[in-house]
Formats: sequence, structure tokens, C-alpha cells
Amino acid sequence: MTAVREMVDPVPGAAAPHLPAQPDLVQLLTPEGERVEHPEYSLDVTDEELRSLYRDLALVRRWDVEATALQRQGELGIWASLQGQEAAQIGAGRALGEADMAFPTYREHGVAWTRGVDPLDVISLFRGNDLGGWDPVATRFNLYTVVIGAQCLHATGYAMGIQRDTADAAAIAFLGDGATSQGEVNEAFIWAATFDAPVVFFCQNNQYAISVPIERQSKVPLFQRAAGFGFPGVRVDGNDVLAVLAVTRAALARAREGSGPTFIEAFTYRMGAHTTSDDPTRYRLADELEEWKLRDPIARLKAHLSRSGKADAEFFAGVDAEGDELAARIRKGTLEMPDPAGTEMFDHVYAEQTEEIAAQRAAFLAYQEGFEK
Amino acid sequence: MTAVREMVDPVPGAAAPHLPAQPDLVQLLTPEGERVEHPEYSLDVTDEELRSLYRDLALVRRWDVEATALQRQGELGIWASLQGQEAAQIGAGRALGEADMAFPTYREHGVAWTRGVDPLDVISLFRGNDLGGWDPVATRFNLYTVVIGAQCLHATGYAMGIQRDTADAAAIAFLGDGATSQGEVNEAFIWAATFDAPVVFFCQNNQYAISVPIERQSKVPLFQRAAGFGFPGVRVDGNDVLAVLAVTRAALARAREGSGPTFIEAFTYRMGAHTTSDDPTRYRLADELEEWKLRDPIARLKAHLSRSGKADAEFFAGVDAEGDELAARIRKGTLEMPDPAGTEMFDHVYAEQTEEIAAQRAAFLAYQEGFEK
Amino acid sequence: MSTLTLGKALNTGLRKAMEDDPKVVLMGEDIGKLGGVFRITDGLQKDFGEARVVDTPLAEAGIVGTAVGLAMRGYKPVVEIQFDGFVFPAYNQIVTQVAKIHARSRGKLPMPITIRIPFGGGIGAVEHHSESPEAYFAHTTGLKVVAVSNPADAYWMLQQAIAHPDPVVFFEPKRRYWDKAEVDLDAAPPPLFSSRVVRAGDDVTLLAYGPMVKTALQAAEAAEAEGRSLEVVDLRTLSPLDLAPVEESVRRTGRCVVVHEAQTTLGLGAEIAARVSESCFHSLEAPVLRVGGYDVTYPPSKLEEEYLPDLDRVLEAVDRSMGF
Amino acid sequence: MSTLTLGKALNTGLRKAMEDDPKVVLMGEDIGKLGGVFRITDGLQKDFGEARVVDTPLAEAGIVGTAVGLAMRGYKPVVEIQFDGFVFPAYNQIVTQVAKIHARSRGKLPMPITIRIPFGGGIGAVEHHSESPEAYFAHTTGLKVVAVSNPADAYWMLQQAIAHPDPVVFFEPKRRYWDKAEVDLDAAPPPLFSSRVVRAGDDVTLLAYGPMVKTALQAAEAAEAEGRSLEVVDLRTLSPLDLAPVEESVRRTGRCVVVHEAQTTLGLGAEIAARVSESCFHSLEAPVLRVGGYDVTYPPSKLEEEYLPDLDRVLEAVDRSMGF
Ligand SMILES: Cc1ncc(C[n+]2csc(CCOP(=O)(O)OP(=O)(O)O)c2C)c(N)n1
Ligand SMILES: Cc1ncc(C[n+]2csc(CCOP(=O)(O)OP(=O)(O)O)c2C)c(N)n1
Ligand SMILES: [Mg+2]
Ligand SMILES: [Mg+2]
Repeated sequence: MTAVREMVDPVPGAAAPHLPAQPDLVQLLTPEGERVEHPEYSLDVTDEELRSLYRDLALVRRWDVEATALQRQGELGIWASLQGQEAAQIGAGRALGEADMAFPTYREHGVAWTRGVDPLDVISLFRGNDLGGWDPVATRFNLYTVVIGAQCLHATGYAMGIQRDTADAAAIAFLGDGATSQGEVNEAFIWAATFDAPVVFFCQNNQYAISVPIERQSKVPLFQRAAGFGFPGVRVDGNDVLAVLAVTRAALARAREGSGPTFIEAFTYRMGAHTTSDDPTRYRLADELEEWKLRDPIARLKAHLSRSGKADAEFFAGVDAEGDELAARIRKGTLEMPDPAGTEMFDHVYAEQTEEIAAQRAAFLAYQEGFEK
Repeated sequence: MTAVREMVDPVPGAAAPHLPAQPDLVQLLTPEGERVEHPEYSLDVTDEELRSLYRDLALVRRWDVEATALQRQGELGIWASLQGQEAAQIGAGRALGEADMAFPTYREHGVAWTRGVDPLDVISLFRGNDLGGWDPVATRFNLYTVVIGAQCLHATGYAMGIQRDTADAAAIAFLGDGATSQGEVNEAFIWAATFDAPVVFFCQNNQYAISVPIERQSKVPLFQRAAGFGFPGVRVDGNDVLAVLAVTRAALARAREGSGPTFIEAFTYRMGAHTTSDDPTRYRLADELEEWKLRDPIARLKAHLSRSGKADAEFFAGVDAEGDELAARIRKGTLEMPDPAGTEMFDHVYAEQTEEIAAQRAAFLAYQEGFEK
Repeated sequence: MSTLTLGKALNTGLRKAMEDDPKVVLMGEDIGKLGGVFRITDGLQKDFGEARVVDTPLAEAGIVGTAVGLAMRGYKPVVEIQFDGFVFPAYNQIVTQVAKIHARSRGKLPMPITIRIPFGGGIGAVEHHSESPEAYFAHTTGLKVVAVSNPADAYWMLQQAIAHPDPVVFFEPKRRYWDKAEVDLDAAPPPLFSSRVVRAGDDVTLLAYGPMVKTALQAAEAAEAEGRSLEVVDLRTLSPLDLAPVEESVRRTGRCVVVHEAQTTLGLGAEIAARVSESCFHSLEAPVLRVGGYDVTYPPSKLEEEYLPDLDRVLEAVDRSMGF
Repeated sequence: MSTLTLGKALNTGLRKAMEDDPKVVLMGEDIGKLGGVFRITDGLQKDFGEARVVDTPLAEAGIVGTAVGLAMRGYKPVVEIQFDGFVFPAYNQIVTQVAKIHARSRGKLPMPITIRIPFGGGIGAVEHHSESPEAYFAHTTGLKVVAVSNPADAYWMLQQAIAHPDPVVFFEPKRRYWDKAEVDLDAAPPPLFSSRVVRAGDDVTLLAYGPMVKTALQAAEAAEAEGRSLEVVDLRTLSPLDLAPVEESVRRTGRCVVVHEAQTTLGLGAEIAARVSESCFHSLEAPVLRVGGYDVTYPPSKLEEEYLPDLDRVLEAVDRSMGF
């Protein structure tokens, strides 16, 4: 009954010779930063695009570091770090077309970034100022969904709407490895398959659901789940932004074309704690983290850019400076963020306000005023 | 978006040359009653066993016919006919060992029969006398579960109990093709796989969930679902009692051995309406039914027994007579079944009665007595 | 004016809503070819096509969850839950998503979803087919909840619910599907979230909704014979509640009895009793009394007549109220 | 006597229950190695092994549904729902199976399952982590529901709930997990399904449960300074209700205020108001008043202080009651 944790080689060739190879893993950039080809997935990227991908990766990490610091200083209630998952998120986010719609969990700050969501709007949620934070319609980036897996059905339904509009667009649902165990997620697979919905399920397998290792959710590689529902599944190196970009683009194109859903398993690792409330030393070994550090998604692209001469020290210094500016803006914006008014909670329950709530709002105001006197 | 209904050859070789063959289908007895061998599943049966299987098939059909008639005459609220699925149910039921535990849906009268459940106890449920009807502990046949799919998790949990008891037993969950779309059913697959639970999922794919054809639940053969969860799936000719017996026996043995779950798709057909409240002419063509009649599970075994000389006219006449007796007993028992006492509803809500309900019971009695005066 | 059964009125209302707004999409189990197990969607798939009347896979969370996505894309999904007892697999989507997305998005994502649920007992069915789960939804902020009692309301309220920008859980009294009445298909309906006095009276105010309105009216009829005058209010809306007509009535009668099939504990009657006891404290000559299902598991159908509130139990409560 | 936090009292109670009965099995998300996100199961997997303290896959229906199967096999599952807002995926199993199987089987299949749910707000969390869903369960026949307010009750009531033959939904006031008190680990506890007067008084009867008991006691303290004497009842059991001590109290005070965090509409206060209004009709000098969460979506944490009932809102209701 006890499950012995067997590690699978996350990134073949990356200093883990004791681990079995993963022939199914799509990779376009090795952990050492070497560009490789894949028989099924190719990618044409200009040097400028490469640099801009790097910039995205670096900036969202800087944002993440700043948010973590702000939480430690008591400015945020909690923060869910994306560290280690930047390539998965930027790769997927950058694959999206303008008309596509993204349905995140609560950790997709990188995708938010690619959709032009202001980091302060995300911060606002974790600070406790807001239940949402940004405009999901204008950004085409849905609000975070905390109830594990619920957004997969929303994305699928949205995709059914796209179909009815005969629009050239797709939906993408983000989910974690743990989320694959939720019944609703598996129902989303069924709906998507049955209706050939233009939706991509993008699963970041970061090896853990809080403390629970992936082996507890599935004994076989997650990407294999899809075939049994009648659509393709693919495992991509989630720390390789190029591979993620290529695989996600292909899946979105397939969806838009009317060929139905794809399940993408981005094989990656959560470098930090589950959230700032979590203590990962209780359930995982330092060794594991060290191994994964060798596969850092940002270092990898940096190595590629430097070695190939596609970016120079000045470029990297520029990005660093931009990062510091971003962090300063986030810090300042957070500290200056006004608290919401108490009446806010009464104002958005319904599109058409009820008399009951209007009366409670009035009573609340009168009560508050009683104190002020 | 429109799904064109494509028929798959249910039973290769059985007068449906326009349909594609099903190489994956396990069959030991052709629709013509010819005994064939299968490379993976063999079965040793004595002639006596064969006759007794026939007897089970014939008697449960007789019961079913009688219950349908009783419903038509207003004696039952509703009846869910098993016609066409006798081989799937008797095959699976006869594969069970005494220590095994079965978790049915609402249609497994055939399995009930093999567990020694009195038909009248099942009738009692459909008559509206009872929410359960029989003793699930003594019969090792759980109560019917009407909420689609819910029993799959119960079977899995029960199997986890078997594991903890290190008992030589297995659980079997029955489910329909429609049920495979429920999130809870897919969660049961995850649990079973993760914990290597000694459970068999026995799915009777009778081609419909009320009016909804199987294509709406899955575009690929259902048995393929299992592989993505990490355990074997097998499709068996559900109208071939021998094949079902062999396949189910093997799956149960595998479970008891500690090798984990198996998913069995018994490919069959619901010959009657969904229930007596249903009108299948609204959603399926008469042709389809005619084709399936050629694969009748009972006729098939009868043909085999007759042609091979394993049973004679006297035997068949004996079974018919037994059937008539059974039907008479069911009819008489139904008509004589006393109505439950009104107080019954207060008596089994809890193991430890609450004062509230005791008080409501007393008030109810007083109120009733008020009328009698 | 047309004479329609309640079921046919719903069917006609659905058809009208689909004609009026191309964004209306129906989803549910067996609602297409079969026309629904109660035939409420009969003929609609034939006339509006498979893209607008969708036979779904068998999973309620999937039905409601994809409806959320469709609503986000600008559609107005109307989903059918086959029976009251089968809404629970969708409960997570309803309570944590449908009910909260408007607030979560500060109104950027309205949820104009209608969730139709045939409810209540009295049809001799097996387990899970006779339940009255309305309080679970009325307790949930972010949802609106209505129950219809007659063909005209069924016709209008369904159209209003579909057009309404907030999610509406729409309860249909399944044992009254076959009840007939005249329906004016062109009359202007009263507002959706309003209750209505359906019979005037002076002695006791009797509240009911859905299937129990008929029972309440029968009780009023019977009471009249005994010289007692009952005012009957059809609540129609369960969330928000519209208690103004009730309070006006109770201030006159001084007595109030609430009737519903749902189990009594924490049923709608509890909320109504709490509110009316407070708002009419000085007028009440007797406590607000409740006639509901017993606090037991819905019994097998042979016992449901004894379980369900009926004319006699209503009259008995009226007697008790008068006796205070 | 030991000084224990409420969280540690639960942990100690669980340990005791596991020692006493080898059939007790714990299941939940992150309850093993991590010891639960609130550390309520800390150390138990280490001491009792993985077969008795099970880190499950991430799916609540799976947790509760397999618990049903284990119960059928003679086990006593104790499941942890990580936060109140995540119980809904399991709602179908709880309402249609856990709550009904005893009745369905006429007692042949008891369901001795304990469902632990940390509930309530006040910890500055994000959405779904601060809710009070108890009424959804108390409205469900076939379940029993309790809420604890202090370490001693936590220790005893958890053991009693686990040993009890019926399913018990066990609510833990998460913001009080760190509150400390003396616990007599050997004292004989009062019966599980009983409420308790925790402070005597004469002017108003104040009812609360779970996290609000502390608030109610603080209010009583503050009221005393103003010369008002509040009697405080810790309900402890929400289903079945034990209102005898309440009624005894209200007959003396003539006034009653119920406090809970859950939204007011159809919260426990509704049922209590309905019952007390009926049973104490002639004693009440004011209507039963309710202090609950507003009928709005649980707000972002910056607003929760304003959303949640606090000492002042309780006192305000007491004033209103006295003013009638
Ligand atoms: C329905 C539900 N159950 C439990 C939780 C509590 N919870 C929050 S995150 C989490 C783990 C999620 O793991 P995974 O899906 O792998 O995503 P990750 O956090 O690793 O990105 C859990 C159990 C929740 N949010 N929703
Ligand atoms: C959760 C739930 N939703 C809906 C229903 C109504 N219903 C009863 S049987 C049925 C179809 C079941 O189809 P399948 O699983 O294929 O089993 P079959 O009846 O064909 O044996 C439906 C939708 C139900 N019982 N439970
Ligand atoms: Mg994860
Ligand atoms: Mg079927």
C-alpha cells in the first residue's frame, strides 16, 4: 500500500544519469541551453523573439520575488509563487492569439503577464482587496479560480461558444497535476472530446499538489490520460520555453481548425513552497530541489542567448534594470493601494440588486456612521 | 457539431457484414452458438455448469418479463428491464466468489439472482415499499444505487477495506455506459489505480443512457479509458455468458492477488425501454433492435447446448416450467405484499434516533389516530 | 388565450425565449431527441437544431460548468437537471462558481444562467426523484430562486428568468406538469421576483409555493366551508423573498402558516417564520407555524402520501394557529 | 489537566480515537506527511502508518465516496476537508449517499463517518477559505452536525463523533485553532448532542456556536459593564438541535439573539428563531433577533472584519432586543 516515490528523469540528459530517459518528452532547448530539433514540433523564432521571451521570464520571476517579499512583510495575505514554472507559463501565454481566451488557476502570473494584466491587479487579489482583480473580458484572461479544476469546464463551455460563433479562436484551461484527480476535470475531458471543442488543457505537472507527490494522483504519465478520452496528449519539457511555445501553438492551431482538444503536460517543478503558508521541508528533500535547479528555465535560455551571441551583457543588464523598476513599481503600488470601501461587498453580488441587499447596505452604512459619530 | 451515429459491429460475424470488425472483443461463444477459443481467456466448464448458466439466464428473463407485466398492471411504480443484458449480468455474477462484494446500479437483477437475493425483495423496491429491499450484508450484494455512478467510489473504498483486512476478496462495481461520464466514476478510477484497490469496474455498455447514444459519452471504445488511468481495460462480448464469466473471473483473480483494478466493458444492448416510463421509439430505430435480436444471449447458449447435445428438450422444458413457477411466485408475492407502516419512515433515519424525529413520529401517530376516530 | 398544461406552458415559454434571443442555448440529459423525460423540451431540437438544444453527456457538473463558460462567451444557457435529486453532482459549480462569479468579477462576468429543476414528490417515483432541495439554493448568496405553481406563471416566469441577468434556479412542480389552465400568451406579466395573493381572506395567512399552492387553495376552499377565511399567498420567489404582501396580510390576520414539501428543519418556512416573527411581532396572535415534510429521509412512494403535507395537515395547522 | 490549543486538542483526540479503535482510518488531502495544512493530523501518519492515515488524491467526492465504502466494510473513516469552501465537490456523496444509506438499508449499513471541516473566517484568507456552510448540512436529514468552540469540547466531541454510529459533520472554528485552554483528558464528557449554558444571565439569551461563542462571551462581558446580564448558550450541536436549555433560558429572559458567521438568510438562526418563536411564544418580549453574515458573497479579506459579526454588532442586536 505504501507508494515508493520513484523519480522520473525530468529532463533527460540533465545531470541525472540514474534516472530513466523520457523518450516522450518534447524538448527544443536542453538544460545546457543547446537548441535541438524535434521530429514533430518545429519552431521558427527570431533573435528578437528569443530575447523578448527571456525578458518575460526574467520579469515575471522578479515580480514573483517581490510579491513573496511583500507577503513576508505582511503586505499580502498570501502569495502563490510560480518559481520554476516561468517557461511553462510564458511559453503557453505567448502561444495564445489575441482572440483566444485563457482560464488560469491561481498560479498563472506568467500567463497573466503575457495577456497584459497589470501585476498590481494580481497583487490586489492576494492582498485581500479584491476577489478578482482585473478585467477578464478586456484581457481575455479569466479570473483566478481557487476551487481546483472548476475552470476546466468553464474553458470547455467557452470553447463551445466559440464553436457556435464560428470564431477563429480557442480556449486554454490551465490546471495542476493535482487537479487531474478532480471529477470535474475529467468531465471537461469528456465534454471537450464529445463536442470537439476548441480547447487546450495545459497541465503544469510541477510534481506536487501541496505536499502530495504526483504518484498519488497518477501512476502513469499524466499526458497518457487523454488518449482514453479520445484526444491527443503530449508531454513537453515545461522548463523549456521554446518547446512549450511550439507545442502549445500546435495544439491551439489544431483546436481553432476544428480538430478538437489536446492535453499538454508541461513537466516542470515548483521551486518554492506551495504558497507562502506552506513549509515544503516537511515533505520533500533538498536534493530534489538541487537537481531541478540545474534545469532552471531562465538560466537555460540565458545560456542559449549568451553562448549563441544572440544577447549580450548589456541586454541582460537592461532586463535586470527593468526588473528592478518593475519591482519598485509593484512595491510602491502595493503600499499605496487603498483599502476597499465596506459598501463594496454589497455592490456586486447581483447584476440586478435585490431590495434585501440594498437594505442591508443601508443598515451597514447607518451602523458605520453610528461609530463615526 | 452534429454527431453522426456510426455503428460498430457488436458481435463480429453475426449477420452484420456492413459493420467493421472488432478485433478487441473477447468472445468464447459465437452468436450462432459455436464455442471458440481466445488466446488470453480460456474457460473450463462442465456441461452441468453450462446448463445451470442457461437456467440462470432464462429465469432472470422470466422474472423480468413478469415484473414488466406487473408494472403495466399498476402493481409496480416502475421497472428497469434487463432484457438483452442477461449474459453480462449472469456471467459477472457467477464469476464472483462468496467473499466478494458487488455494488450494482438499479438494473442488475441478474447479478442479484446469482447472489441469492429474493426477486420479491427487488420487486419491493420498484413497488415503492422500500428504499432498499434486501440485506446487503448477508447477500454481499449492495443495495441499488440510483444516483448514477456513486457506487463506483463505494466499491473502491470497500476494496480498500479488503486490503486493510488482507482478505482474499474483491469488490465489483457495476456501471452503465452513461455513468462513465460522471466525475465520481473517473475519481473512482484514480483511487483504484493509486491504491491498487482490489476492485473490478464492470461496465455494461448497452449503447444508451436513456435516449443518449454511447457516442455522446465517448468517441473511443470505452474500455480504452482505463489505460490512461494506469490499469487494464478489456472489451468482452456482453451477450456471451462464457466470455463474460472468463473475463470477470480473471479480473477478480487479478484484484484478489493484489495487482489492482480492471475495467471491463461488456458490449451489449438494452433490448427494452430504459424503464417502463420510457419510450425508445423516440430515439432509436427498429432495425437496430432487430439486428441485436440475432445476438440474443439466451438463444445463443440454447443453440450451443442443443447442437452439442449438452441439453435436451426435457431440460429446456424443465427450465420453462421452473420459470412459470417463479413468475407465479413473484406475482403472488407482489400482490400479497403488505404496505409498509407509516411509522417506518421515522425508524431508520439514524442508528441512534433523535428526540426530534421521535417527537415527529409520536405526533404523526397521534394525527393518524385522530383520523381513525 | 390558450389552454395549456403547466408542462406545455414551459415548453411554449422556452420556444418563445429561443425565438426572442438567439443566444439562448438549452443543455441537459435527454432533452434533444427525447424532448426530456417530462417532454418539456419536446420538439425544440427539431426546430432549433443541435447547437441550441444539446443532449449532453451524463454528468451534471459538466452541464452546469460548461454553461458557465457559455455564459462567459455571451450565451444564455438554460440547463435542465433531470430530477431534483440529481442536482448535487453540479452543486460545486453552482455554489462556488455560478453564484460567485458576478461578485468575483465585480460585474464584468454576469451569469445569466437558468437552472431548471423539476421538484417535489407525489408521482410515485423511486429514491431521489421526489425531493425539494430549494433551501440549499435560497441559502446561497448569488443565486436567485423561484418556484412556479401554475401554467401562466410557468410560461412567463421561465421567459423572465432566462432574460434575467443573474443566475436563476427555476423550480418546476413536477406533479403539476399535467395541470391545465388558460394562459394569456400576450398579457404583460408581473415582475419575476414578486409574490402574489392568490386568494383573499381574513383569518389566517397561508403561504405556499410550487406544488403546495394548489394544496393551500384547496385547504382555503375547505376552510371556507367551516366558516374560516384563509388568505393564500403564492410566494413565487424564494430568493430574494418578497414578503411585503405577506406582512401586509399578517398584520390583518395576525396568523401565519407556511407550507412546503421540503423537510421542515431549515426549510424556507424557517426563514419566513424568522422574518415575519420579527417584522410583524406586535401583530401576531400566534406563532408562525410550519407545515413541511417530516425531518426524515424521503420515504418509499407507498408512504409519500403520509409524508407530504396535504389538505388535512394544512387545516390542522390552521386550527392550531387559531387555537393560540 | 493539560493546556492545549484547540488544534492540539483535536490532534490529541484523533490520536486517542485511533488508539481506542483500530478501525478508525483518517483520509484527506495533505494529512499525512504534512500533517494537514493546519497540522491537526500532525504526527499521526508517522505513528499509525500509511494504511490508517491516508494522503488521498485531490478530489473530495473521492474522499467521501471511498469513506462510504470503507464504512460498509466496517471501518470508521474520519475525513478531513481542507477548507469549508472545498466540501462542495463531495456534496453529492454526502447528501445522496452518506445521509441516506442508513435509511435505504433500514439500518443494515450504518455510516459511522466523521467529516471534519475547518470553518469560518477571520484568518485573512483568499476566496473559499472562510465560509460557514453548516446550514447546508443541518438541513440534510440523515446527517448529524456539531460545531466546537473550545479545546476541551474539541478533544471530547471529536472522539464522541468518531465513536458515534451515525455520520457526523464536525465543524472546527479555524480561527480559534490557536486558542488555548486547560483540558482534563480524563473527565467524563457531556453527551455529544447537547447544548450548554456557558454563562448565566437574566436579560437576554444569546446563542452562538463555533467561533462565535468567544465573541458572544466577550459581548456578555462588555454588556455586564453596562449593567446588562446576558445568558450565553453554546449550541454545540446544530443537528439535532438541543433547544431545551435555550427555551428554559428564554422563558426567563423573554429575549433571544442568535449569532453566527454564516449568511443570515436560512442560516441556523432562521431555524432557531422559528422554533423558539413557537415554543416560547407567550414568553417572548421581543422577536428572536439574528446577527449573521450579511447576505453577500464572502468578501475579500480586507473587508471581512466588516462582514463578520463582532462584539459591537452583537451588542447592537441586544440593544434592539431590549428596545422592543
Ligand atoms: C476543490 C479544492 N480542494 C482543495 C483545495 C486546496 N488546495 C489548494 S491548492 C491545492 C493543491 C493543488 O495542486 P495542483 O493541482 O498540482 O496545483 P499546484 O498548486 O501544484 O500548482 C489544494 C489541495 C482547493 N483549492 N480546491
Ligand atoms: C446523477 C444522476 N443523473 C441523472 C440520473 C437520471 N438517469 C437515470 S438512468 C440514466 C441513464 C443511465 O445510463 P447508463 O449509465 O448507460 O445505464 P443504463 O440505464 O443504460 O443501464 C439517467 C440519466 C440519475 N439517476 N443520476
Ligand atoms: Mg502541482
Ligand atoms: Mg446504458
